Amino acid sequence: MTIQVRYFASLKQQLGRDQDHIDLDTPLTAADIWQQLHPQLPIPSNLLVAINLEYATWSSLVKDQDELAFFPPVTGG
Amino acid sequence: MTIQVRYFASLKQQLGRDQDHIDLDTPLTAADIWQQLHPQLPIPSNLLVAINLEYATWSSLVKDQDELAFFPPVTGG
Amino acid sequence: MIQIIDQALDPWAEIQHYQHSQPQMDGQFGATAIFVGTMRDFNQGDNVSSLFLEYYPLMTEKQLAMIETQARQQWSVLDILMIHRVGEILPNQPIVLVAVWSIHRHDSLEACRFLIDSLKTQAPFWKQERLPSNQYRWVNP
Amino acid sequence: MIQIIDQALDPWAEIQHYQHSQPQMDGQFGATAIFVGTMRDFNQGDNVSSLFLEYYPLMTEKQLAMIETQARQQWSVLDILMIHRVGEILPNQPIVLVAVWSIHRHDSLEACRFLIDSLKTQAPFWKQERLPSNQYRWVNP
Repeated sequence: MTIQVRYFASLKQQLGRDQDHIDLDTPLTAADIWQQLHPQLPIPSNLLVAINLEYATWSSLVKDQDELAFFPPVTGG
Repeated sequence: MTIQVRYFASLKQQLGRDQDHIDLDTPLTAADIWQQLHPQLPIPSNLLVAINLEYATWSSLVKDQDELAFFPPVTGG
Repeated sequence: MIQIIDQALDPWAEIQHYQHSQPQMDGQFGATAIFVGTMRDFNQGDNVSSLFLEYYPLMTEKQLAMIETQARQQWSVLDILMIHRVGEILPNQPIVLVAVWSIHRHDSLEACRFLIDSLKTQAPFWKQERLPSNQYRWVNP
Repeated sequence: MIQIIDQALDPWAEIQHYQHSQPQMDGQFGATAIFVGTMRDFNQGDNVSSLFLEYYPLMTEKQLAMIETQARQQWSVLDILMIHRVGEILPNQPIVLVAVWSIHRHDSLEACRFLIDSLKTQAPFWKQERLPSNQYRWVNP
């Protein structure tokens, strides 16, 4: 299964790209996927997780075709 | 001493005039002045008192040259 | 600024006009909180044809100035604009505008709420409604 | 109605335009509560030359729609208009407009405050400031 992983704002700038794709055999948590994609990079504090355009947690399971996103705290308004 | 007494809104309509003048020998309270002007009319419940454009109470003393006003609860905005 | 007017009130034009007249605020304010009260065509179970707004000249201005002072003492406010209409008012016409400018949103939101709440309970205005039957009645608070 | 726009936002024209487009509201609403957020030329101790506002297309709209639904569940609201700007923004330009129409003032005032507070904490927007030195920095919440 293929997961699209999106990055925004300062995280996008830090990673130098706005998305990754990852192939998985079984559903994994958001935290697992972060570790697979960025084995050298501890999860930045305060980083937020969204699955399919809704807020999720680091232990939320990501399924096939899901859109996963990581981004820093929001500062709109 | 002469006191101007003003009436507003439904009270003005009820009394049929927007002001009275009253000559007093000594300072009186707002309640005393109401009773002198309207001996037959008990003070309407909720009626408000102002002296010189500021809210006052029925026991506030009214002095020479003061402007006294009686009016119902306000309904602006 | 406090104004009592006896003509139609266009709150959006007034805000824009006032902001343009205060260029020293440009770039300073991050928040504007606004309340507009508008005449409804229905009140207390009846259709209403028009409203007559009476006030107590000088006392109304004095009370509004006191309310403005109280707001400025409680919150960090850059500017305040309050305009209240008096006289004959038709349904869908604005009656009152309260606008507050501040650096951060908390101050303008809180002050705006305080100002309209205080205006409603302290400023000597009285509404008389005209019903479609041409009967008149004073509005109860 | 919820809009995300990448051009200049004129909140007063937008409110007027929106009210005119909703004639069924005429005479129905007695209260309009509005919040406008505007770019300041000074933040966290530094002058700021401009702002770039990034967002997460589709998620931002979805979050704003959820916030609007929550407001409608909690207060008796006739209509809600939220417009947020994205892209390059200059000092003194409006960034966000929240407007709420209701019969009585309590509902619009409370809902307006809820909407802007929720937008600020939940809607995925990010501000990057450009300083006069041409340095860029992300705004901290």
